[in-house]
Amino acid sequence: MKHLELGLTDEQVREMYRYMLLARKVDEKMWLLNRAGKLPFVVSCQGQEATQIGAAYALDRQKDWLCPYYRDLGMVLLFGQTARDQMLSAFAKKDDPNSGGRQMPNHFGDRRYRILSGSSPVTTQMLHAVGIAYAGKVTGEDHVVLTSCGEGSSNQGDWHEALNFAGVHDLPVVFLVENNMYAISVPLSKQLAGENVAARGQGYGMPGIRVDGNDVFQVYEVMKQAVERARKGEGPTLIEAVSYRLTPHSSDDDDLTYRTKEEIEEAKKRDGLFVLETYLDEHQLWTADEKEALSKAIDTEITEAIKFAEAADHPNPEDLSKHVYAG
Amino acid sequence: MKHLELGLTDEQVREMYRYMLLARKVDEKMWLLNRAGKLPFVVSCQGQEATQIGAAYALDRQKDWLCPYYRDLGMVLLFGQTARDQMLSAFAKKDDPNSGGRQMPNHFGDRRYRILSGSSPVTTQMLHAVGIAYAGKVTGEDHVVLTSCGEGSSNQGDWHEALNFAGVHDLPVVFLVENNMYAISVPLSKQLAGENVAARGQGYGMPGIRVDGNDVFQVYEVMKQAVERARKGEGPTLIEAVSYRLTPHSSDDDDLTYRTKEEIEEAKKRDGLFVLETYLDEHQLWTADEKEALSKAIDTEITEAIKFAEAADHPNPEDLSKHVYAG
Amino acid sequence: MPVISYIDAVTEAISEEMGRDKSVFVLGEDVGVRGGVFRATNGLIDLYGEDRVLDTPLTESAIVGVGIGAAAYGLRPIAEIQFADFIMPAVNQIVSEAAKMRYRSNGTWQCPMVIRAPYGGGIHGALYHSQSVEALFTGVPGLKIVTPSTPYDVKGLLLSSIRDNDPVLFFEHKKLYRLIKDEVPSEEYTIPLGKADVKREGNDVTVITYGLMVHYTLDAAKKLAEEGIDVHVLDLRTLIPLDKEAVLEATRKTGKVLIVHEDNKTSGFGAEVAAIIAEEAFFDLDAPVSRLCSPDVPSMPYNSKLEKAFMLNPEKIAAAIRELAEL
Amino acid sequence: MPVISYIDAVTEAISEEMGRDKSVFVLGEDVGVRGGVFRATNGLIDLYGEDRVLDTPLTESAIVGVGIGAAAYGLRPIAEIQFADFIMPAVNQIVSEAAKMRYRSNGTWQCPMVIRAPYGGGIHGALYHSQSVEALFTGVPGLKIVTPSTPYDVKGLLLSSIRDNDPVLFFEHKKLYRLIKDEVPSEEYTIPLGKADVKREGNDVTVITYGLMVHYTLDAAKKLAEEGIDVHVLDLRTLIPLDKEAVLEATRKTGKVLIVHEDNKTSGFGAEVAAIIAEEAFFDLDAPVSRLCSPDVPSMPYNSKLEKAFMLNPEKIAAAIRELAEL
Ligand SMILES: Cc1ncc(C[n+]2csc(CCOP(=O)(O)OP(=O)(O)O)c2C)c(N)n1
Ligand SMILES: Cc1ncc(C[n+]2csc(CCOP(=O)(O)OP(=O)(O)O)c2C)c(N)n1
Ligand SMILES: [Mg+2]
Ligand SMILES: [Mg+2]
Repeated sequence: MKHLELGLTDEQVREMYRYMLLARKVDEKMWLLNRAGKLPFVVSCQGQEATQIGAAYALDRQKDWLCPYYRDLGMVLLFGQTARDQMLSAFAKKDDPNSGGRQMPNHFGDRRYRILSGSSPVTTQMLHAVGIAYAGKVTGEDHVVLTSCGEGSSNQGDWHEALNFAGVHDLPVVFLVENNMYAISVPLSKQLAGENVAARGQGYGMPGIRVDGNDVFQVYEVMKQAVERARKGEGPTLIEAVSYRLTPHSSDDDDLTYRTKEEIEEAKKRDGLFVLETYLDEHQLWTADEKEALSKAIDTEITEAIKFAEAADHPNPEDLSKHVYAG
Repeated sequence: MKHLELGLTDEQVREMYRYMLLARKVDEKMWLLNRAGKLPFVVSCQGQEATQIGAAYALDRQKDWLCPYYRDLGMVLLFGQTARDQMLSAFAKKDDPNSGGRQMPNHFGDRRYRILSGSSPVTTQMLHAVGIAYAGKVTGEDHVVLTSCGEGSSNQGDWHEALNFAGVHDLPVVFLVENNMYAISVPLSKQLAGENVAARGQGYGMPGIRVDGNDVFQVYEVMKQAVERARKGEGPTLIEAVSYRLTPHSSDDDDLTYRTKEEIEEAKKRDGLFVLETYLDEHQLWTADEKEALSKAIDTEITEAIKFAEAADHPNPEDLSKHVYAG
Repeated sequence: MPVISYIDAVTEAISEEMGRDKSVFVLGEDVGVRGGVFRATNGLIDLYGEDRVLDTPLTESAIVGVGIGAAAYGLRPIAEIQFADFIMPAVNQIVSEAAKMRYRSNGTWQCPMVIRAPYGGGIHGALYHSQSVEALFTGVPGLKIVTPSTPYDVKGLLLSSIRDNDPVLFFEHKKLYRLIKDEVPSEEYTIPLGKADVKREGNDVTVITYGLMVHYTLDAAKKLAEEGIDVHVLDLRTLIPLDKEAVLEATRKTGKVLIVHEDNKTSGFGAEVAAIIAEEAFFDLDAPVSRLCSPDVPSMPYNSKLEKAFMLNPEKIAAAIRELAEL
Repeated sequence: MPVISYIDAVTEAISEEMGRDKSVFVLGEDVGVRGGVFRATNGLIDLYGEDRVLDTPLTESAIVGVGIGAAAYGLRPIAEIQFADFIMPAVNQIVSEAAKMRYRSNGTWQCPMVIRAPYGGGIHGALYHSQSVEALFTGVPGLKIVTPSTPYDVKGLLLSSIRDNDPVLFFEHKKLYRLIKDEVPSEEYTIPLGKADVKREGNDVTVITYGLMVHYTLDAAKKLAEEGIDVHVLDLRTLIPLDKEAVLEATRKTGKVLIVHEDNKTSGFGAEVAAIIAEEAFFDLDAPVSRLCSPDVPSMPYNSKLEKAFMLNPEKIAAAIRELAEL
């Protein structure tokens, strides 16, 4: 079985699935809350959970670093954030660990788990990841940094500068591009010359690897190799994981103005969450009861998270001017 | 003979040499004027003339466009600027066609010859070239745009964005990277992961070709193919021409603080100007008298250009505030 | 006369001008098939084709840089920056290139280009979808900066901007897009850049403002009229060129000036207006030149209570006017 | 006490702090082997090794972005931008990232980083090696901005900047590098950010200024003393945080204020200073708040006559003071 070949236990595969499902369900719930008028904005991970969990699972969650992007709900949950954290953030409450309600949801950042605070302008985080990797080199730490972005964002200048810098200094960074075929409404063919991000690796003297982002094991496998290379000081790796954005770009988008229902339905058949569920079923890695219980436990967790977050305090308007500068 | 294989007449080869020599001699003279305290600043083409003439010679000088960089003296001379123009610019005189004495020397720009005005911040011109190429597409013109920069500059964000944009739209641009092994004091190994610019072409869905920049014929050959592809609407090409910067970075630099005399002497043996001179000698494409006469004619041209430029008017200080806006 | 919204005035102006002048084209992220994330370019691709309504890669520096090249060639690009906050990666192209093209080439090249960007807050956009960025550019000679407040002004000023031969930053307040409707002639008309507009005549206190704050100030004025305070409201409309005569005249009118803007106070454009008044209308003043602006924090938070604390509103403006009136 | 130059004070401060604190490191173009194009980091690579004195690729956004990552991790990067004019490609990283890191993460992340950049003109640097760029940043909350005028101030302010827990833009006037020498203690000492300095006591006219213009103003003051005009000179030293108390006090001292800066007038930092005075010291004024600045053109030309026409000098400053004194 694939997972055993990769050195993953049954338990670990179930854990992977658990986090993928948690991410999916948190995300789905946010849409409901948005449509009910309770949340002004949602941006999703749906369709990319296999990529995110496959990648982050190969890291050392005790010492490695994340510079994620706004879809990486799966990653940050695996690294330690909870459904409650997400809901505090979605409702913009005081105890939102990312920003105390200052940033939009999915603008992750959490010192507890070495997740660097991110912003909205895309791709800036790639350079921060390089800086954290460089700092490790200077201070003699052996952490690895995983940073990610969408394929559209891989055309930004900062992306190029980051990969080159990391390549020149053989820094322990893994650059993950989550290719979901669209940058808002713009399809791959209009974003990317060559329509292939991985091919760019060579130009930075690093491996560039394209994998099926719906296959959590494929992502885990190449990521594990990349992490090993990085940890040994052999330099960075570029990974392009191809999947599909199953939702509109955000709750402000209407994706049927630029793609068809049929295309989306077709993509859903390859949904990585479904793929792993099928794998667990087919290899009988769980009982129907276990499966059911997992789903229920997550539902309960999320329901409680929402209740908690709704009741939680808003930030104090008097704190508006806090934290512009130190002290 | 190589040049006949490429469809170049003897006369054309002599013309190539003439422009290479003109560029070299203008440049050398500027250093003398700088050392004599007459010019505050010089930045050189020396060592890159074969690349510049080989590349520009493959263009249609009646309709194609240049977005060059500060070392491309050879290119702009071939396109129509004269020794006199260069001296007017070096002395910052009113009739400097590039900027009326406003910009440093070698900041080329000349509407007469479709050379777009350039600035000092490196690599911005790559995007302008893409814009001119796109404009041709929209208006139905079939011009090709040649834009160039140093290998150090190929790491800037704008470079990436330009190649990708041109690649997506199959635009008629040739991106020439003049790899002279240094970005001021920083050697190739610290600038460029992989130490190979051409390898980046693939990531933009375009050919990336590395040639000996000291061999004017090699450069001409790949450039000619690139221009044909571009003109036929088949898209952009990336060319990396490898040579060596024979002078310090500029008159403000002291290159012996970061490289050795021996290294420079070694490089001089491969100097493209010397290579072509040898070719002309060996294939008896000129007589000793013709060679001598050419050299003399150029010297005279430059001497007169200096005399003219020294005597020329300064810009009027009252015009300081002109041309901030139209009208 | 048709009554249309602020955003419809944007679309109408662009569409009319594209119909009239073949050299005008639109480029930006999602401007084509999707018609813009705010729908400002809705329908244009059907009317004018995808070459003239171009979906670009996700690269702001390229959007502007390619525009500059096309403008230098002779076209009239209208570049859309999806949110003004995301103009930052294009600052080098705007400040070093577009703004200086004419000056550095001694008037031989120009850059007739419009850069449109939705700015401003109060729409739950959080830190990176709410910023006022105009002050970053008002100190850069070579740029023009337009900030209309009404649909009528939008159309007239946008037509002037497209026809202008210099680079124009056209900032559209995104909260006004659908908030404000107005009578707008369907024929073409232009409003000259550099002409402020008295939006309300009054005798007690002068308010100088622009954008969304014009409306909040008019609301405040209405309320204050009942208290017997007669407010004079000057809408700058274009910040650069600034209508200095109008500013000085409005100052003389009442001798008491309040400058209001949504941007933060320190080094906001209000500083320049205040400085001009303090220098050139000093002896006409009956009270200190006051400014009411957003607090000096890095932009407004997502949480609605914090956002409200950040934003100015008619009440805050009325209070500041009242204070000045009582001096 | 040793008498050292302005640039030696830069080197000394960095070197001392690197010796004292292992978390401090330097990165930038040509800062290593070459010791910087101005030689500000000369010798540091020998003392501290190439990991702590890092020659980066030619990529300003990466220099700052990598610095941000390293700073967030816990190091104290000192990034050199080779010329202030070339800070533009890094604006997104500075404005969107460094300035907002603390605020957006509700105080959980920070960015203790210094960005050094030589600015200013009068050195035949032409349009792109002469600019004053401080005004671009003074309106961005989250940044601190330092502009020292003397070697003594350089050392004390640079040490404070390195130890500061917020991002500091440290602008060094390049014409002062070797023009000015001063007694500078070889021991460590700090000058707090946000404290202006009275460089000359006087009773007739107050000049508020910074950078090179401090010296030109002192020259003017010396000459005017002979005419019986007693000039009070306030050197702001840090623009952000601004020493407002010192500005108001200096205003009260004479009732007549001239603000002088090399940057162009419109939206230069002088506007903010004038606006504060007009708002908070209005009743102490005996004359209009005046500004003497460079003209509103896109930077100074190369031609020496044009450069001279652009630059302020002691004569122009004296004339403006005289005019104010006579009011
Ligand atoms: C610099 C910048 N420009 C524009 C945007 C607006 N924007 C947000 S997401 C997005 C598309 C991103 O596409 P991609 O990188 O493929 O990521 P995906 O959303 O598909 O995961 C755009 C244009 C932004 N956030 N930052
Ligand atoms: C954006 C920017 N940063 C820094 C500089 C300063 N600078 C001028 S030339 C140069 C090195 C260029 O190296 P390369 O691209 O290899 O071109 P070369 O000079 O070797 O031909 C540098 C750092 C600049 N002009 N522009
Ligand atoms: Mg995508
Ligand atoms: Mg080079």
